Amino acid sequence: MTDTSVDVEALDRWIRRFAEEVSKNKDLLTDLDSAIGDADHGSNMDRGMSATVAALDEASSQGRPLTTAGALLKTVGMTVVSSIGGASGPLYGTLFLRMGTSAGDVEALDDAGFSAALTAGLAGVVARGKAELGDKTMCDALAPACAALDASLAGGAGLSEALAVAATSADTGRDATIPMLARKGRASYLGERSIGHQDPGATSVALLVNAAAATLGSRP
Amino acid sequence: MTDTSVDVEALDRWIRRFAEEVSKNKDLLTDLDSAIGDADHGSNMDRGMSATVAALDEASSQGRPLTTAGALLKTVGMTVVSSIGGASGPLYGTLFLRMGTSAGDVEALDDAGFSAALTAGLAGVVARGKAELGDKTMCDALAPACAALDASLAGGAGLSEALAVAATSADTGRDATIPMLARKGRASYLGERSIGHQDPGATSVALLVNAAAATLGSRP
Amino acid sequence: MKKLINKTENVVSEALLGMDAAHPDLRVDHEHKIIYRGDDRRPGKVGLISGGGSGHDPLHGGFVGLGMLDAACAGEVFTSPVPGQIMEATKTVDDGAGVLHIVKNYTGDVMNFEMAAEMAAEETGVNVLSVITNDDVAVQDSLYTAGRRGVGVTVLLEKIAGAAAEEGRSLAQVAEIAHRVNANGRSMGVALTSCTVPAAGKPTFDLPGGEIEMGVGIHGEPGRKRLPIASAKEIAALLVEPIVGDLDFTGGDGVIAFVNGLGGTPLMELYLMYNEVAQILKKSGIHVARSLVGPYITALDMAGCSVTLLKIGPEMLSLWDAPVRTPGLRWGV
Amino acid sequence: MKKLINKTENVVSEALLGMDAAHPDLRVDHEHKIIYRGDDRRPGKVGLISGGGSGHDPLHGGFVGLGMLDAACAGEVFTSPVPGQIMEATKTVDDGAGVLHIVKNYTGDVMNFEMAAEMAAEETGVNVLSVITNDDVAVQDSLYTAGRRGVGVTVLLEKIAGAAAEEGRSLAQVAEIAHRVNANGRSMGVALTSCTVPAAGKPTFDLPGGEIEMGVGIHGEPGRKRLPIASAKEIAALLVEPIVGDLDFTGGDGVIAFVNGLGGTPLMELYLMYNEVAQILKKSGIHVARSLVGPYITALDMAGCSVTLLKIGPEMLSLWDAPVRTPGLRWGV
Ligand SMILES: Nc1ncnc2c1ncn2[C@@H]1O[C@H](COP(=O)(O)OP(=O)(O)O)[C@@H](O)[C@H]1O
Ligand SMILES: Nc1ncnc2c1ncn2[C@@H]1O[C@H](COP(=O)(O)OP(=O)(O)O)[C@@H](O)[C@H]1O
Ligand SMILES: [Mg+2]
Ligand SMILES: [Mg+2]
Ligand SMILES: [Mg+2]
Ligand SMILES: [Mg+2]
Repeated sequence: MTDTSVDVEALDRWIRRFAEEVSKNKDLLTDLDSAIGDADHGSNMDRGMSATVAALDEASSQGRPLTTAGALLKTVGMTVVSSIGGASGPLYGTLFLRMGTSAGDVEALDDAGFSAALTAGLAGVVARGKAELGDKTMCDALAPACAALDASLAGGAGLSEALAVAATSADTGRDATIPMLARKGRASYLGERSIGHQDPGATSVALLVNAAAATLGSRP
Repeated sequence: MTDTSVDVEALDRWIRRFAEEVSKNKDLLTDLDSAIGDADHGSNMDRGMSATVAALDEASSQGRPLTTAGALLKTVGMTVVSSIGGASGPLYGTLFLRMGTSAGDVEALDDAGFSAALTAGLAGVVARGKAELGDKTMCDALAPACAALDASLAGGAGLSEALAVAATSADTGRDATIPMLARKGRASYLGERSIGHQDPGATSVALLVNAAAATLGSRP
Repeated sequence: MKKLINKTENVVSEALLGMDAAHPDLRVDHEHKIIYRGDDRRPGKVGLISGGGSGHDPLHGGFVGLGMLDAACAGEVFTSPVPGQIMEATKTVDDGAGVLHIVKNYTGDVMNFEMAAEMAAEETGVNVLSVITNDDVAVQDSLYTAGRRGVGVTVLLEKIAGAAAEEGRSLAQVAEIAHRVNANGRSMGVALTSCTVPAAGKPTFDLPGGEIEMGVGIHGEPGRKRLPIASAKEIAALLVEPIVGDLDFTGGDGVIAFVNGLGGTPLMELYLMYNEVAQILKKSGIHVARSLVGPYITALDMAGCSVTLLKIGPEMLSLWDAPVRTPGLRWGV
Repeated sequence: MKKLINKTENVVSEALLGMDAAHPDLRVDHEHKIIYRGDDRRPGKVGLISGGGSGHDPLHGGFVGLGMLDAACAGEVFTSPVPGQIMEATKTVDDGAGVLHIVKNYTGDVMNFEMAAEMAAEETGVNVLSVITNDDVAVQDSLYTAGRRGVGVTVLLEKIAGAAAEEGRSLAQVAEIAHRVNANGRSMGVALTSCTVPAAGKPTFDLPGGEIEMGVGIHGEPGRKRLPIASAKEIAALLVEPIVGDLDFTGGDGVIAFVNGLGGTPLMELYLMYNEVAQILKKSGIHVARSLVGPYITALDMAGCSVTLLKIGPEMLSLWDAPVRTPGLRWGV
C-alpha cells in the first residue's frame, strides 16, 4: 500500500483537534486530578494547548509559516514547555520536542516516520519522568499506543487503521490505570488510596492519540 | 399583712436557681446572641453564674459564711464582674453590687427592702450602660419588672404575688424587645436588621426575675 | 465545628501557653491572662495597655513588645477582659508616668476598662487615660447608640502611640496622638463566611453559597446587608467608597492603606484586594505613603477582609516607621 | 466558591500587582512573574532562587529580600513555574558567583527547574546548583516513587541558606548547608478542610463534618488516611510521632520547632497546637532552641496545620538568627 503522507497541515489539524478535545474535557481532567492530585490537570493542559493554538496562528499570520514537520512539532513543544509548568509541561513538551527532532526538516512524514517520531517522544517522556509501565502515569496510555501503532504498521495496516488500533490501545491503557497503585507523580503520595482512580495524564494522552486517529489517517 | 422575710438563705436560693436556669438556657441565650450579637451571651452568663455558685460554696465551706444580705449580694456582684467580662459582666455586676449596697448589713430584707434593692440595681445598670427604655436591652425587661413589683407591693400584694406579677412583666418586657430597633450594645450595629429578634440580655433578666418569683415569695 | 482545640473552655488559656512558649520576648501571667513585654523598658515610660476579647490574633497579645504595647489583657473569645485583669496590668506597667488604655468601642470593652480605671486610680492613684477607637464606617454613628465599632485603626494606633511612648513622651502627649490617629482613620469590612465561636460550636450566622455580608465587624456580628458575591474590584469599591465618603483623605501627606484579613482568607487574596484598593486610591487622588497587608485584626476563622485608611502627616509617619519588635509587627530593630 | 478575586485566570498576576504595590522593597517582573529583591545586594553574592506553584503565600515571594531569596518564580496556582521564568531569574540574579535553586520535591517542580538549569547553563554558562527539599514523612520514601514532598523545611532552608549567601559564602558552601538543612528536617501535616483551587471552583476533596485528613501536603492532595476529628493534644501526637520516629532529634543543640498554618486556620489555634507540640518535645527530651508559629507555607484556604522539626547546631542557629528583611520573615534589621 501507499504510505499516507502526514504533512505539516495534517500535524496542524492534529494539534488543533487535541486542543479542542482538551478544552471539552477540561473539567473531567481536573476532576480526575482532584481525586488523586491537585486539581489542575485540566486547566494546565487547556492553558498549554490554547497557547499552542495561538502560537500556530501567530506563526502563520506573521507570514513565517511553519514549513516542516520538525519546525511545527518543536514550536508545539516549546510553547507547551513555556506555558504549562507542573509535571505535564515538561512531559508533554518533551514529547513534542523529541517528535520534532525525530521528524526533522521534512515537509511530510511517512507512516513509519510518524510512528518513529511518536516512539521517540515516548522515549523522551520516559527519560524525563523516569516512569515505568504500571506506575500509573501518562506512559501507561502512551506506551501501548506506540507499540500498537508500530505493530499494526509492521503488520501491513495503513496509518488510518493503525492509528485506530493505537487509539483503542491508549483507551485500554488509560482504563488500566484505574486499579494501579501510583508510583510516580503526585498520586504516589496517596499510596494505597490511589487505587481505584483513573490517571489524569493517561486520560489526556488517550485524547491525544484519538485526535491523531481522527485527523491523520485520511489520504489527502 | 406580715412582710415576707427575704433572708440570706432565700437570696442564696434565688441566685442558685438563676444559675440553674442560665445553665439550662445557655444555648438559647447564645442562639439569640448569634442572631444580633456575637454568640456568647449564654456562655458568658453561664461562666459568671457558675463562678458565683462556686464563690458562694467556697464562702460557706471556708467557715466564713455570708451573714448579711448586703455581703451576699456584693459577693455575687464582685464575682460576676470579675468572671464575665463583655457587656453583661459590668451590667449584671453593677446590678448585684448596687442591690448589696441598698440592702446593707441586714440579715433579711422585708418586701419593700427587696423591691428597693432591685430598683437600686436597675438604676446602677442604667447609670453604667446609659440605655433608655426601648433601646432593646436588658433594661426593657428589668424596668417593667421593678415597676410591677413596686406597684403590686404598694397595692397591698404579698411578695409572692408581687414577684409573680413582676415575672410576668419581665416576660412581657422581654417579648416586647422583638420588634424594637436596637440602639445600645452590639445589636445596634445591625440597624434595621436588629428588628424581629429577641434581646438576649432581656431574656436572661426574665430568667432572673422568674427565679426570684420561684424562690423568694414563700414565708419561712 | 472542626478546630485544633481541646476543651472549648480552655481555648484562651491554652493558646496563651503556646504564645508564652513560642515567644521568649514575652512574659505571660497565666492567672490573669495578661501578656507583658519581657524585655527592659525605658525607665519612666508611659505604659500602654490594650486588650479585648480573644480571637482577633495577632491583636492584641501579638502587638506587645518594644515600640508598641506594654501589656495586653486577653478576655474570653469575643468577650472583653474583666476589670480585675485590666487593673492588675495597669498597676504592673505603671512606672510613675501613667498608663494609656487603648479600648475598642464595644459596650463591654468600654465598661470593663472604665471600671478598671476607676478601681486602679482608687487603689494606687495611677494616672490612667483612655482612648477609644471607633473607626468602622459600617455603623451609623449617633449620640444615642453604642456608636461605631473599633476595628482596623486599633492596630495602627497601637503602633503609632507605642512609638510615641517609646520616645519618652508624656501620658497627655501619647493620649493626644492616639486620639488623633483615631480621628483620622476609617474602616469597613466584608465577610465571605461567618466565623465559629468555639463555645457556640456552630457558625454565628449562615451565609448562603453565593452571598457576602457587607459591613461586618470582627466578632461575627451580622453586617449591615447581604449582597450576591461580586468581583474583588467591585468589593474593593464597596469597601473604599463609604470610607472616603466619611472623611476627606486627599491632599496632605497621604495615607496608610491597610488591607486586613479576617482570619480565613489567604494572603494571595489580600494582595489581590490591595491591588484593587490601591488603584481606586490612585484614581481618587489619594497618595499611599505606607501600606500594610495581612491578617492583623481577625475574627477567628472568618473569611473576608477589611480596609482601613489612616490620614497621616510627617509626625505620624515617623512614628509609624519607628522600630517595633513584637510577634505581629516587627521592623527597624 | 467564594473568593476575593476577579477572573480565575488572573489570580496570580493580580496578586503580584498587589505585592508589588505593597512592598517597595521588592521589584516584580510581571511579564515573567518573578519577584526580585529591590535593594542592593552584596557584589559577588551567590544568587538564591526558589519558586513553585502559587497559593502557598508567603512562600516564596514573601521570602525575597535581604538574608533570604534573591528571586522567586511564581507559577500558576499549585503548578510549578515554567523553565523560561526560572531561566530568566537565574540569569538576572547571577553575579558571577553562581545560583542555587531551591526546589520542593514535586515531579513538576523538579523537571521544570532541571530544564531551566540545563538551558541557563547552555545559554550563559552560569553555574547552577540545586537543592531539593523532601521533608514530608507522610509520604513513604522509595527509589521507585516520586519520593517525599518538600514542605515546611523549605521555609527554614530558605532562611538559613539565605543567611549563608548573605555572609558571602561560595555556591558550594551555600548548597552544602542547604542540603544539610534538608537532611535534618522532617514535617507532617493535617487538614481539617480541603482547599479550593480558583480554576477548579470547588473543594479538591470532600471532608465530611467530623473527619480530618492526616498526612496532607500543601496542594490539597488527599492525605494518607482519614480519622475522626480529635483533640489538639491527640492531633499533635499524631503529627510529632512520625517525625521523631523518622529521625533522632534528641541531644545536641536541639531543634527549630515550626508550627505552620495551612491558610484557613487562625493563629490562636496554631499557638494552642504549638503548646501541645512543645509539651510532647519536652517529654521526649528534645530541646527547642527556636520556634516559629504562623502561616508561612500554606495551601490556599485549607484549614489545618503542619509541624516541622529541624535539628540544628551552632552554625545553623547563628544563620537562623542572622538579619532578614522580607515581607514574610523579618528581624535583626
Ligand atoms: N514521572 C512521571 N512520568 C510520567 N508521567 C508523569 C510523571 N509524573 C506525573 N505524570 C503525569 O502527569 C499527570 C499530572 O499532570 P498535572 O496535573 O498537569 O501536573 P502536576 O502533577 O504537577 O499538577 C499525572 O496524571 C501523570 O500522568
Ligand atoms: N448599654 C447597655 N445597657 C444595658 N444593657 C446592655 C447594654 N449593652 C448591651 N446590653 C445587654 O447586654 C446583652 C449582651 O450581653 P453579652 O452578649 O454577654 O455581652 P457582649 O455584647 O459584650 O457580647 C444585650 O443583649 C443587652 O441586653
Ligand atoms: Mg495536577
Ligand atoms: Mg454577646
Ligand atoms: Mg461578647
Ligand atoms: Mg499542579
